[in-house]
Amino acid sequence: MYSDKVLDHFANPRNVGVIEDADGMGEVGNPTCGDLMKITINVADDKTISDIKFQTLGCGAAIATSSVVTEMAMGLELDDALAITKQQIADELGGLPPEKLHCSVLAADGLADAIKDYRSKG
Amino acid sequence: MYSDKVLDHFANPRNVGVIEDADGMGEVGNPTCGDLMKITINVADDKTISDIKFQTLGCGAAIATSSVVTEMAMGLELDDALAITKQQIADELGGLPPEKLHCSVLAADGLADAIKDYRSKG
Amino acid sequence: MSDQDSIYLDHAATTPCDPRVVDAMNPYFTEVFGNPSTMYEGGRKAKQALEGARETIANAIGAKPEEIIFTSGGTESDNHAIIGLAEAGKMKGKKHIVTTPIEHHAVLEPAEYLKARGFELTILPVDEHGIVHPEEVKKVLRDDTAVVSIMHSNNEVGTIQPLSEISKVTKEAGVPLHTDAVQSFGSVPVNVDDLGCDLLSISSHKFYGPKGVGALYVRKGTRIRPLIRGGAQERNRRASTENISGIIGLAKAAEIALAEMEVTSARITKLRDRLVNGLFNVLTDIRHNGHPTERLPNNVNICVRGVEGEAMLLFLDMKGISASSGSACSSGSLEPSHVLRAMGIPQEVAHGSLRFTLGKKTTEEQIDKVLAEIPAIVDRLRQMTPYQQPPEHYKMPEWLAAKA
Amino acid sequence: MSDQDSIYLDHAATTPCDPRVVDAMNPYFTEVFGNPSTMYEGGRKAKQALEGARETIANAIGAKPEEIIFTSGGTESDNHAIIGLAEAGKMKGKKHIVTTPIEHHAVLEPAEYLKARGFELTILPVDEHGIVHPEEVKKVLRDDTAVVSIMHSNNEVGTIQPLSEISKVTKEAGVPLHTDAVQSFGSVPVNVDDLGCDLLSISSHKFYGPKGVGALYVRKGTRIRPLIRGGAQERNRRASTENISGIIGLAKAAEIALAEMEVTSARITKLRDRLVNGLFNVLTDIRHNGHPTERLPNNVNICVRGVEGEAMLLFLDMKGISASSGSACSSGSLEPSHVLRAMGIPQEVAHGSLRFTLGKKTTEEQIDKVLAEIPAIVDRLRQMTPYQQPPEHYKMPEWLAAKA
Ligand SMILES: Cc1ncc(COP(=O)(O)O)c(C=O)c1O
Ligand SMILES: Cc1ncc(COP(=O)(O)O)c(C=O)c1O
Repeated sequence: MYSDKVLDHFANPRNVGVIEDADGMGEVGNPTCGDLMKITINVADDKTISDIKFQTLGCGAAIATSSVVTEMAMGLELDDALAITKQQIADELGGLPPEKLHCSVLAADGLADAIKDYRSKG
Repeated sequence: MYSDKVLDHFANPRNVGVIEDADGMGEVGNPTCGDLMKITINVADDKTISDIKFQTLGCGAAIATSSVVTEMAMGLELDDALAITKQQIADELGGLPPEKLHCSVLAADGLADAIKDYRSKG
Repeated sequence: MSDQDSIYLDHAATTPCDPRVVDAMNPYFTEVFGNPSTMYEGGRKAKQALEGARETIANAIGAKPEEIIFTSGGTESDNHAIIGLAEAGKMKGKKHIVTTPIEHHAVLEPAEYLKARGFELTILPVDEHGIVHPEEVKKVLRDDTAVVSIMHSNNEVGTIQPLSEISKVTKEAGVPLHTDAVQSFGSVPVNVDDLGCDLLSISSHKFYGPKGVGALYVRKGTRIRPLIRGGAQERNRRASTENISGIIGLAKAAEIALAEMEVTSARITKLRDRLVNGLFNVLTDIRHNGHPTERLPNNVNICVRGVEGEAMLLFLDMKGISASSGSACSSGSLEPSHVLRAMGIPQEVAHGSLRFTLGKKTTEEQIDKVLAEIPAIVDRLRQMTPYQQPPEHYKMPEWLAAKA
Repeated sequence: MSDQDSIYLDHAATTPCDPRVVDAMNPYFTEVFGNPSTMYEGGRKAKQALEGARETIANAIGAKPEEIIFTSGGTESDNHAIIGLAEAGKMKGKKHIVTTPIEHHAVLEPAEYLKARGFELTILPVDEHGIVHPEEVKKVLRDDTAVVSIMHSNNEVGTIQPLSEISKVTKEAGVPLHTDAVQSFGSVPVNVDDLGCDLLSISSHKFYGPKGVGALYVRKGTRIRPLIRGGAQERNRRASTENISGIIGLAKAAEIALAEMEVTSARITKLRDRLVNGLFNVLTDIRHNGHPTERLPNNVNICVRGVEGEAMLLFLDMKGISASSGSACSSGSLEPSHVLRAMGIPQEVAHGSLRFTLGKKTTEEQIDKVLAEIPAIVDRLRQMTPYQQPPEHYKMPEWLAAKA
C-alpha cells in the first residue's frame, strides 16, 4: 500500500527533533484523526531555511510526509517553502494511497505555521 | 428425491392400459400442472373391483401414484376403494417429496371418478 | 452408473470447476489467506491478487477495473442491479421499472418486490422466438424510468437479444440498461461497449468456475445503491470480507473461457446441430423452441408431444443422462416454464419440454448415445398417455427442414 | 520474510483455511458439482451433501436443520436478519429497531438504511467494558419494535454480552432478538437455546473455513423476509445456486472447531494472558480495553500512550507480525474505532489502539517474540512524539494488577 520511499521515510525519518531556541515553530493537529505535528525552523539572513526539525504523532503517512517536507524545505527561501503543496509532498514520496492523502496536509500546514510564526516575530 | 418404490412403479408401472368396454371410466386432469389420467375398472357382483387399468400423462410421481393406486384398489369393495386418500397412496409408496404430494391427488380422484361413473350407469 | 458413463447435458444449470481453476484457487485457502482490507504483508498480497482478478474480469468484458463489483453469484448481481438502480432512481423521483417476461427469477422477483413497494413495473412483450424488439422498449420508456433490465441470453431457450439495438433506445432516453449475461459469458462474446449496457451480471459457476461468486459490471457514472451493507469493500458498493479464493477462481475461469471460447463454441455448435437434427430424425411430433439462429451455441430446447418433461428426465437419468425440463412437475413450483409460456407456447405443450445444454467436455459419442436412448423413452411414455394432443404444435420448423 | 517467521495475530480479521477443510471441499469443485436443485443423480448427490452440512451446522448451535439458511458470509447474514425482520415487522405495523453502538457495521449500516426509510432506531448505551445491560434493553422496547440486534461478542475488544439475560427481556416483550456470533462461533460455546436468541449470524472464514460463506439461524416461527430473491433455494429464503463447496467447507470447519474448541481455547487463553501481562511488563503507559473476564479467549486490545496505531502496525509488519488497530488512520475512514469511542475512550486514546487476536497455531515463542519486539517500536515512535498525553488513561487495571 505504501511506496518504498514512504516506508523509508517512515522507518528512517530525517530531521527528527526540536531545534533549541528555534527562529520559528509550527504546531498543527488533525482534529478528525488525531495526528499532531510540531516543526521548528531556523532562518538564515531572514531568507532561507537553514535548519528544520519535526516531531509527529501519527500514522505512517503522517510521519513520512513530515520527514520528507523537512528535506524539501531545507535550504529553500521562505516564500518557496510556503508554496509547497500537499500534492508536491505526496509526489515527492512517489504517491500516497488515496485515503492517506489527507495526512500530507499536516506536513504542509506545519511548515507554513512555522514560517508564519517566524514572520510574526519579525 | 424419489423413494425406490416410487421409481419402481414409475419404471415398471402395473396395470397400464384401457379395459375394453369397461364398467366404469374416470378421466381427470390437473389444470395447474397439466397432468392427465384415465382409469378404467370392471366391477364384479356390483361390489368389488375385479379389474383396473390406467393411462397417465404426467411426471414420475403421477405415474407411480397411478400405478400403485391400481394395485391398492384391485379386489377392493367399491366403498373401500373410494375411501383411499392421497396420503395413503403416498404412504404406500414410502412417501413422496413434499412438492410432489399434490400429484397423488390425481390417482385418488381418477379412481373415485371411475367408481362414480360406474355407479351413475347403475 | 460410473462417472465415466454419465452424460452431463445440463451446463446451463451449472458446470464443474475446471481443474486449472481449482489449482489457481488452492493457494488462496491456506497460504494467501489475509483479509485484503488489512495493511500487513498477508493482507497486501491478498489485495494484490484481488485487484489482479478485477483487472482480468474487466478486460474480459471490455470494462475498467473500477467498474467491477464482485458478488456472491448471478442472483446477487441481478438483485443488486435492479434494486440498487431503483433505489438510486427513487432519490431522483423515478419510479418505473422495465423488464421482460423471460428473465430469470433473479430479475423478476426483485422487480416484483419493488412493485409491491410502490414502483410501477412494465413487462415487455417477446415474440414467439423469445426476442424483445427494440421498438417495444422505446414505446414504454418514460421520464421516470429508473431501470431497464433485459437479459442477454435466455437460460431456458438460449435466445440472444438484439441488445446493441435495444441499448440505442435506452441510451437515447438516458435510462440505465442492465443485462443478465449469466448464460452468455464464456459462450459468446460479451463486451459492454458493443452491447451498450450500463450494468451486466455474470456468475462464475456457469463457466467452469466455483459456485458462490459472480460479478456485476456498473458503468462509470451510473448511480447505484448497495445491496449488502457494512464495510468499505468493493469501493463501498458491496460489504463483506472478500471471497478471495472464489474471486481468483472466477478470474481464472474467465481467462480460460475467453482463451478457448472460439474453438470450444464452434465445436459445441456442431454437436448441438447434430443433436437437434438427430432428435427430429429419431422422434416424431416434437417442436424446437427459441430462435433458430440468434441463440447460444450450447442450448437445445424441444417439446415432445404426449409426454411430460420430468418423466423423460427420470428415464434419462436412469441411463446416466442429465438434462432439464421446463415442465411444471420438474420445477417443484406447479408452474410450467414462464419463459415458454411468454413465447406463446401453450401450457400442455410446455408440459413436454426438454432442455439439453452442452459443455466443453461433451462428445459426439455422448450425443449419439442420447439419440440412441431417447426414442425408447418417449415411446414408453407415449404408450401410457391417455390422450393425444393435437399435432399442430409439433413439427420441424422450416429453417431446420431447410438445413436437413 | 518467510512464512515460517511470520506471526499472524489478526485472527479476528480472518483465519487461514484448515487443510482438512480444503480436503473436504475438494471433491465438490469437480466431482460432486451438480446443482442441488436438479433431480438427476449428480444433483441429488449435491443436495444430500448440502443437507448433511445443514445438519452439521444446526447441531453445532443446537438448532434444527430447517432453521439454517446458508449465506455468503457474516455481512449478508447480519443484513438479512436486520432488514428481513424489519420488513416482516413492517407488514404488521412495526417500525422500531434496537441495536448497540458497538455492533459491526454489517449490523449498523442496515439499521441506518432502515432509519433513512422510516424506521425509528434506538442505539443502546454500553458501559466502559462494552457491556449492554439487560435493563437498558427493557427500557427501550416498544410494542412496535421489529428487531433487537445485539452482538454476542465484539470483534474489536472481545467483550461477550450477557445474552441469556438480555433474551429474557426480549422474549417477555415478544420481540425477535438477533445476535451476531461471528466472532464467537468456534471460540466459545454458542447454543441458540442457551442464548435465547431468535436469529444468529456466523461466518466461515472466522473459524478456519473458506471466505464467502456463512449462515443465518432463524428460529422456527420467526417471520422474516428474504434479502436475495429469485429462486426456491434455502426454502425460499435465499435464492441462488448453492455454494456447495463453500458450504461443505463451512460445515467441516464447524465440526473441527467444535471438536477442538475446549482444548484450543484453553491453550489460547493462557497465551492471551501471557501476552497481556507481558505487555504491561515491557511497556509503560498502556491501558487494557474490553471486559476483564467476559471476553473472547483470543482477544487482546490495548491503547498505547503517545503513539498512533497504524505506525505501530507498520513496524510490527516489518518484523513479520500482523496485528490490527482501531485508530482512525488505520481504518481508512478518518474515524477512530466506534467501539472504543462508545465505551467512553477518548479519541486521542483510541488513536493508540492495538489489537492482537490469537489463533490455533499461535505459539508461546510467537508471543514472546512480540513482547521482545514491541518495546523498541513504541520507544522509537514515542521519541518522535511532540506532545505527551496526560497519563490518567494509561495504567494497569486493578483486576490485572491483582493477577500479576
Ligand atoms: C440467466 C440466469 N440469471 C441468473 C442466474 C442465477 O445465478 P446464480 O445461481 O449464480 O445465483 C442464473 C442461473 O441460475 C441464470 O441462468
Ligand atoms: C462481528 C462481525 N460481524 C460481521 C462480520 C462480517 O463477516 P464477513 O466478513 O464474513 O461478511 C465480521 C467480520 O468481518 C465481524 O467481526
